[in-house]
Amino acid sequence: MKEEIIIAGFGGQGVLSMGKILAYSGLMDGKEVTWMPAYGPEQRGGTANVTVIVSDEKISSPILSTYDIAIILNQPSLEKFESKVKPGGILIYDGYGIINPPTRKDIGVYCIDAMDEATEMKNTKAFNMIVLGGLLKIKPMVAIESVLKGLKKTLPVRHHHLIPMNEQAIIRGGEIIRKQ
Amino acid sequence: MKEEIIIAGFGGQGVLSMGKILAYSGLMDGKEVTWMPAYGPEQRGGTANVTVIVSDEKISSPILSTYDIAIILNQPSLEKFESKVKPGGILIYDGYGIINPPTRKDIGVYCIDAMDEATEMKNTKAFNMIVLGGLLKIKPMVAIESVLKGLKKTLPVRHHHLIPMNEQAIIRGGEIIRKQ
Amino acid sequence: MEKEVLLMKGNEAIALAAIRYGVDGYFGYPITPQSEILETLTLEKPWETTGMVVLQAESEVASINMVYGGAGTGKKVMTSSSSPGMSLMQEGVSYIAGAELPCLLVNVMRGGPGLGTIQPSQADYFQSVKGGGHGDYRVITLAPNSVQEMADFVKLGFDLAFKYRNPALILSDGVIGQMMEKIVLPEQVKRRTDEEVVKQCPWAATGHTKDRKPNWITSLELSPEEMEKNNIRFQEKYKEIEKNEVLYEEIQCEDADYLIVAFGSMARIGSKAIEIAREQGIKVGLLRPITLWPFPKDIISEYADKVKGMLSLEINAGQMVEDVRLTVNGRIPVEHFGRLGGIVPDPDKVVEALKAKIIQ
Amino acid sequence: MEKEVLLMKGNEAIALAAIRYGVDGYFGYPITPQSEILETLTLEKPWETTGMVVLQAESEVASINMVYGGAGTGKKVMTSSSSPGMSLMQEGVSYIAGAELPCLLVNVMRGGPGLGTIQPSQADYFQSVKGGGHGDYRVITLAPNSVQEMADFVKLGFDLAFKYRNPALILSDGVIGQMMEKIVLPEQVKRRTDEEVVKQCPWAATGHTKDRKPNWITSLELSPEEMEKNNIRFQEKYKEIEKNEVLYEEIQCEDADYLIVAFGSMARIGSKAIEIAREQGIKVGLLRPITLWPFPKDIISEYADKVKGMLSLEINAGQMVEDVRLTVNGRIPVEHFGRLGGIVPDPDKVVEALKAKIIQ
Amino acid sequence: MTKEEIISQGTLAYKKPTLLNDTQMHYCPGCSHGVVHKLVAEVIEEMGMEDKALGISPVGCAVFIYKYIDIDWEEAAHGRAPALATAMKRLWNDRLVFTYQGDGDLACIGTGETIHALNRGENITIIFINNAIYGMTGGQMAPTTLMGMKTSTSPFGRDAKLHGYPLHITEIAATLEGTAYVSRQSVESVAAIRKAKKAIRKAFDYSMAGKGSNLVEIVSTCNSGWKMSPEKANEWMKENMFDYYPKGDLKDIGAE
Amino acid sequence: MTKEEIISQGTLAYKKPTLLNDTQMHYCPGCSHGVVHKLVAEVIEEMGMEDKALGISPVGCAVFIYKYIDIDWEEAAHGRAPALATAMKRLWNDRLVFTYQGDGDLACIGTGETIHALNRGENITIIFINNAIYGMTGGQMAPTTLMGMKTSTSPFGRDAKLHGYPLHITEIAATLEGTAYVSRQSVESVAAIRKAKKAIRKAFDYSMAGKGSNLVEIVSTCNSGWKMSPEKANEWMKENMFDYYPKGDLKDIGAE
Amino acid sequence: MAKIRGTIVVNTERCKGCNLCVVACPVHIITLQKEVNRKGYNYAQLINEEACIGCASCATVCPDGCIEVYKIKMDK
Amino acid sequence: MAKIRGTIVVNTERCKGCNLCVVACPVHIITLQKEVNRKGYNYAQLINEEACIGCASCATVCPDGCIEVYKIKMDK
Ligand SMILES: Cc1ncc(C[n+]2csc(CCOP(=O)(O)OP(=O)(O)O)c2C)c(N)n1
Ligand SMILES: Cc1ncc(C[n+]2csc(CCOP(=O)(O)OP(=O)(O)O)c2C)c(N)n1
Ligand code: SF4
Ligand code: SF4
Ligand code: SF4
Ligand code: SF4
Ligand code: SF4
Ligand code: SF4
Ligand SMILES: [Mg+2]
Ligand SMILES: [Mg+2]
Repeated sequence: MKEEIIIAGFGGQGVLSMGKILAYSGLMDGKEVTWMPAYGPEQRGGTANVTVIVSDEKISSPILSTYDIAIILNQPSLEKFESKVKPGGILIYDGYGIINPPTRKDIGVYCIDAMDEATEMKNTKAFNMIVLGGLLKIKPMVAIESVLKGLKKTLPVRHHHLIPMNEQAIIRGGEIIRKQ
Repeated sequence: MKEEIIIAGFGGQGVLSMGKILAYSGLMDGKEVTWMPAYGPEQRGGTANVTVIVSDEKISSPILSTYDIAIILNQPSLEKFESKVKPGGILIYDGYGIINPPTRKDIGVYCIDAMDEATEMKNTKAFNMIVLGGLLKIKPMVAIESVLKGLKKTLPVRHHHLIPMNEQAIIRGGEIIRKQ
Repeated sequence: MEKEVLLMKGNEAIALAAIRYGVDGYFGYPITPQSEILETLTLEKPWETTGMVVLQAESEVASINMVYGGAGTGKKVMTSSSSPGMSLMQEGVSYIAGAELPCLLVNVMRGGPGLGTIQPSQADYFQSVKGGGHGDYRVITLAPNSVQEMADFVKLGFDLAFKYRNPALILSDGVIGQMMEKIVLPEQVKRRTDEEVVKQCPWAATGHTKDRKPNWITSLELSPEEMEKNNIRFQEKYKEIEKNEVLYEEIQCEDADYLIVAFGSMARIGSKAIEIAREQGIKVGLLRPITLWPFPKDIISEYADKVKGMLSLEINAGQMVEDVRLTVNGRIPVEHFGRLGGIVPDPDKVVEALKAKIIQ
Repeated sequence: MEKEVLLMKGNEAIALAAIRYGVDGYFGYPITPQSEILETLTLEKPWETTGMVVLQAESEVASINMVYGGAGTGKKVMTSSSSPGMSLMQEGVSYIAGAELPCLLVNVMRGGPGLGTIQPSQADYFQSVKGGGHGDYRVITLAPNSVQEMADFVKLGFDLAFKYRNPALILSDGVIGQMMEKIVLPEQVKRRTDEEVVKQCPWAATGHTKDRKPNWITSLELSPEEMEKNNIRFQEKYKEIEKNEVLYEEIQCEDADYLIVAFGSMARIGSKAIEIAREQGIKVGLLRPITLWPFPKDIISEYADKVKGMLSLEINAGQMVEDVRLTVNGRIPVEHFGRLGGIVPDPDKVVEALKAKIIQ
Repeated sequence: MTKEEIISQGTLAYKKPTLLNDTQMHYCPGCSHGVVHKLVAEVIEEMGMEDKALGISPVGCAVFIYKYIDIDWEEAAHGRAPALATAMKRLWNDRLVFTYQGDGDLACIGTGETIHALNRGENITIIFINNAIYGMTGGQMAPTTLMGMKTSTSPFGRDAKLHGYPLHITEIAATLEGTAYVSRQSVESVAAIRKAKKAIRKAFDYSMAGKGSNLVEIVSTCNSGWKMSPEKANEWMKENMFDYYPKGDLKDIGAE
Repeated sequence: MTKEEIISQGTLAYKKPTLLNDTQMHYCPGCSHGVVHKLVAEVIEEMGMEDKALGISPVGCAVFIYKYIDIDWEEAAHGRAPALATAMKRLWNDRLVFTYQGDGDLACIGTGETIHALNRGENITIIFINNAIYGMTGGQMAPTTLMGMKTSTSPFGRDAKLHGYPLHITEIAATLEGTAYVSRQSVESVAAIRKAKKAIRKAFDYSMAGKGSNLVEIVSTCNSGWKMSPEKANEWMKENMFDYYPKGDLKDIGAE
Repeated sequence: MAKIRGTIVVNTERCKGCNLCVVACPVHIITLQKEVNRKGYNYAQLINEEACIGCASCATVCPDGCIEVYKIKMDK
Repeated sequence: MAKIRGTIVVNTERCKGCNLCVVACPVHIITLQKEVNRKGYNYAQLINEEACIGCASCATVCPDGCIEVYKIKMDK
């Protein structure tokens, strides 16, 4: 198993930490993982993206030019990365802020209204987890327990009470993701 | 013809300019010349020395480890350079300030009391020229006219009236130099 | 916490490893892509735990001279920067080498020349191994290719630096510095007491006690005869290091017809490339120099008699390839492949280059 | 005054030649053994005659950045320093190369590393030709071996710098800088007017007129794709220079069995050494690279097929010898001989080394 | 009256200076840099110096200012803009030469170049954006960071014992014999912006008149680095920065 | 009473400090450096800090001070002594860490390091030999060179238009929050020497007491660079330097 | 007396939704839109056309120069 | 009353003949020798043994620390 994933969106959307949770989940699952952000000032107020690889084997390059899975959270990122999904790969996007949806036919395109859902749940912090839940529904590359275990490891103890809420969000994400 | 000369003494004794006059004289005589000072802070208040080469042919290295002629104006320089005169070479020293005179037998050793003579001539600036005169007496490597021509070139016009005095000093130097 | 597998950036790993190794002082100035080293250190507050000094200097010139000052007292001190900042340090590095002091430098390279780009690069190879500063000196240069090695080479670097009283450099790049991957941190070691430092470093400026001559930390020697002696001593030391401290990794080299030589992040691309090539039936191995200086000449020279050609894979316009060529000395073809300006080549493209430049 | 033969130091020759060549600005900081360059300029007061700007900067870092600023406006600007000062300039040099600006640098080398000694040395060869700063860049490097060439290479350096919009460096040493010998100064040329500069340098920052886009002098490019394009452009330029601008001198090479390769002051020692060797019946020639970068590869390669061995003669621990070896690529033995720390070797000793290392 | 009528029949009361081109600036929303860019562009336009202005951009968030203001520019090495400016002005006496620098650039790594260019009385202007932090590299401590202020390299607040004291480089500049005009301004309100513009104009005028070197500090916000909304950042600046960095003219040889 | 009797029966009224060893100093006859060396050695002896003192020598004529005063030393890169001192003091809190620097070293190439170390309040002392010239390299202009003064790089006299103004770095130091004691002294007479010694003592005491950073400027002569006899140099200094560089304590937080 | 009417034109694609114009407007007639522009920012818009006095405060403080202000003197 | 008698010992090989002690002596009893030492300097010497009051001015100003001063109180 080896999944090469790009997550891209605005700086404020928690793109990097979503990637981090995914990577940590992989770690908990005993997998090899790499997490490689696009870094630097051009990210300022603009787009942010991170490449996460989860694999059973040692990972060579953490930087990729094409991906198995793209998680796209804004229009500029869609424009940048749609073409870089490998044929047969997967693209998941949040409808909020996407004016022109993806058009490729040779990949699996999924839509998840995580932003709306998070607003509805009155918990914008759940946004991340909803998207992640959607991803894991379609590609169960790590067990949900591993995600929660990872959260436990990374969250400070005083935030551990938030874990059940995160679990809910993951499950909700799995429910609302839909093929375009 | 090629003469490799070291001139060494205290900083204030005009060692560098003596070398310069000699080099300029060579130039006037149509010779190849190089002038290479030992430079830097260790010269400060201490000893100064300059290597002058006058030659009919192109000169390779301006830095030497042995010399045909050494002109020595103080005790530390004598200690440093006596051994570096080539066998058969020449060492000229001013008795003033030399406590232990040179001892080598395989070179021609000459003494010139230029300091005393200059004091007597009431012209300490003539010191240089007296020594030079002594040297040219023993090794007439350049014509005295060339020295004067060189002086004319290098001295500002307002100092040209000093040239006859310098000529005198050169001649005097030739007179007082003596084999040790 | 022991032996716990963590996930962190290469930069963070360096910072945490430095604390655990008992480093005495870090002095640095922010620059992308390595600012997390200083940031992690300030967040960890080691001055409250191990007593390590952490200071944001006013510039890279100040940083390296703080390192010079600290190293001269026998303490374990380090700095980190990225390419433009490293250039500013070259005078200081030359002084440190000339004064024969141990210290650790970290360069998380970015694309140049000039302000360039903040993307990964390996274009400071020459600067690192040939001496970007003036004079004949060498810096022990370690090239980690994983977050784990970023942490491990802190100890390795300091150990070599102290063994030879010579600066050591971790030469990394934006890929290794910014990526997160698995790591097991070394255990916390106690920092040496002042008394231990005095004892271990009798050459250091720690305060002149009656039992010895005053110590002078200096690179100055106006007498050329003495200066030559110093230089001869340096050169002999460098030969010792070349003899004793070469490190490299061989990946599938035993049966190889061709060799890729690559260091740091490029060695990871290279290892992917040899997988692809072997799938295509091309028997290629990867030789990864871990020490860039001393360069693994002997092993490369051995392979020069076994393989048909070598490809030096670098994110630059061809630098290490010169050292490979100098080693191979004409026996087999040696070519370079790389991308420039911060672009990391694809493994496929490496295989293509191998075919086009070496195999054809 | 025309064609008058004068006697002066190499450093003075550079200063006077700069004024006569119509240089627009000199910015420098004192350091032995090259302070006479600035001193001669201030004594000559060219600002009252040609209008040349002469400024003692607050440091070498400031000097090189003044040069960067001035060069970006299309003016002919230069600086000079010696080894430690050159190390401090490496970031700036990398910027200038990255921004593709023409300028002239002068390094009158002294012995390192560190504060070292003020005696002559050639130990900054690597720094000069491999890039002491970060990134893949090259500096056109000229090595004068006489006071006359110190003067002549001011023009040569600027001409090449402007032809390729690339920094040029006169790499000299304490011998050539401090010695006096015969020289004929070039004739005074008129400095370009501002209008001429604007016309000749449409790329320069001279004030944005409506007929063109604003000019940006920068080495920055955050997009790796664009940065790679820049780097490829640089590399192509460097290839052009390597093709067109190689300079060297051959002395008694026609019938040579062995070759000494030496530059700058060492080439003078070398020419004496070949005299001595030929007296002893050894047929040896001298190949003097005048451009150290671009390195005279073709001619050395030719001789590699003719002679039995080469000796690279340098006042350092062996630097140019790597470029000779890279060129020869194993065909014949190539060895190094030199002294260190400011000591200039005797011609006799060179002959001995030739016999011991190459001929035996 | 409809909007369209007002537009077609009324007068244009404000428009960004045309010298500030249409390229989207890379700054974070609400960053002070943008306002100062407008002022610089306006002043150059008003002086009619579009074809004579030579700007020097720093290494810092304003590194790309050259993309936004349509004059000729040089992009300096970190901290060295005053050295570039020195040479440029000496070589081109009739040009308007100015630098635009952040606090890290000017008051930290570039301290030497700043002080010496000012003290030599180079006829240049330094526009100094003091946002008390390293914006571009992600919010590290600057020499101007306030006591107790949290940054990514002083995460527990600036502490004199560990980090020393805020540096008042503008006050130092005012003591230097080479300076002609030294002023400290800000751009959080319309009134402040007007004053800041006047200060920049005076500095540029003095540069061109050969009166000496000029420094205009703009006490600024870096909402990203400070981790506040732009609004909050302005408030915080007023409440905290102005005490450390009092506004007004520190030196004006024309006023003497 | 004969000389021998006075020696054998009387008391020793003055002797160079033993910490100043017997190595011949390389300075020109009459150079101020020598006097200050004696004072530094005397103060360290009096404090009993021979085994705790860490000195940092500059690049400048005093580069070899380590050969003369028998404590441990580091020889810094040109201008960077305060950076070395910063690290050394932070790593060895109970040591007496001081730098000894010339005006070129400290007020020119090292401006940044000087100001930042002082402003961080490093508990160090900087001994600053201001001889208004670059002695070691042969008498070039320094930032502290007086107006009109001739040097090898201002052979027609320092001219504000060409070279800018003398830099008063000690005055700047006094304005920095990190400094504890800032004083300007000289060593041309017995009285001046006594005062200078007291200032050095106070600075060293404050360093050890952790009060902050300390700077003692010694207005000095460089008779070689000035091309005067040592005597004349002292006279010239009194007549010309003291106006530019007035003597006395500029800051003393103990006195506040 | 003459009354001044004004209006503003916001370059909504250039706007970064920083809210500074909103705060600066003396008559509180600017808000940020719920919708985002292509860069993802909630851009500024005038919500009360009638009340604008054309004072240009909004435009003056806008860091990105996104606002043009027009005004006209109306004789009441 | 007690009279103070003093004397000085000059390290003549260390002396650089700078003349500063000569100038500093309040009773003008030091001069430079005509002879030079091994370094070529005309070194300082006391010319009036009787007059020295042991004030140590000479020694204090000597940059090279060449002078030792001894003194003794003599009851007249
Ligand atoms: C020599 C060097 N050191 C460090 C850096 C990294 N760097 C880029 S911008 C910056 C600081 C910018 O801060 P400031 O000058 O305050 O500008 P701001 O971004 O706050 O406007 C630093 C340290 C660099 N590019 N070059
Ligand atoms: C980086 C560098 N630049 C320049 C020099 C040359 N240099 C040596 S000493 C010196 C100036 C010394 O002047 P100052 O600090 O005033 O000391 P002084 O000799 O007057 O006591 C200079 C420029 C150097 N060694 N290193
Ligand atoms: S980081 Fe700060 S200074 Fe930089 S653009 Fe953002 S708000 Fe402005
Ligand atoms: S050059 Fe000046 S400072 Fe240096 S030793 Fe001589 S007198 Fe002293
Ligand atoms: S012009 Fe004035 S009144 Fe109109 S919207 Fe802008 S700030 Fe408000
Ligand atoms: S001030 Fe400008 S950028 Fe900010 S919200 Fe208003 S129009 Fe948009
Ligand atoms: S001790 Fe006083 S009186 Fe005696 S020689 Fe010295 S200065 Fe003169
Ligand atoms: S002061 Fe010292 S060095 Fe000078 S003459 Fe007197 S004894 Fe000699
Ligand atoms: Mg800032
Ligand atoms: Mg000085």
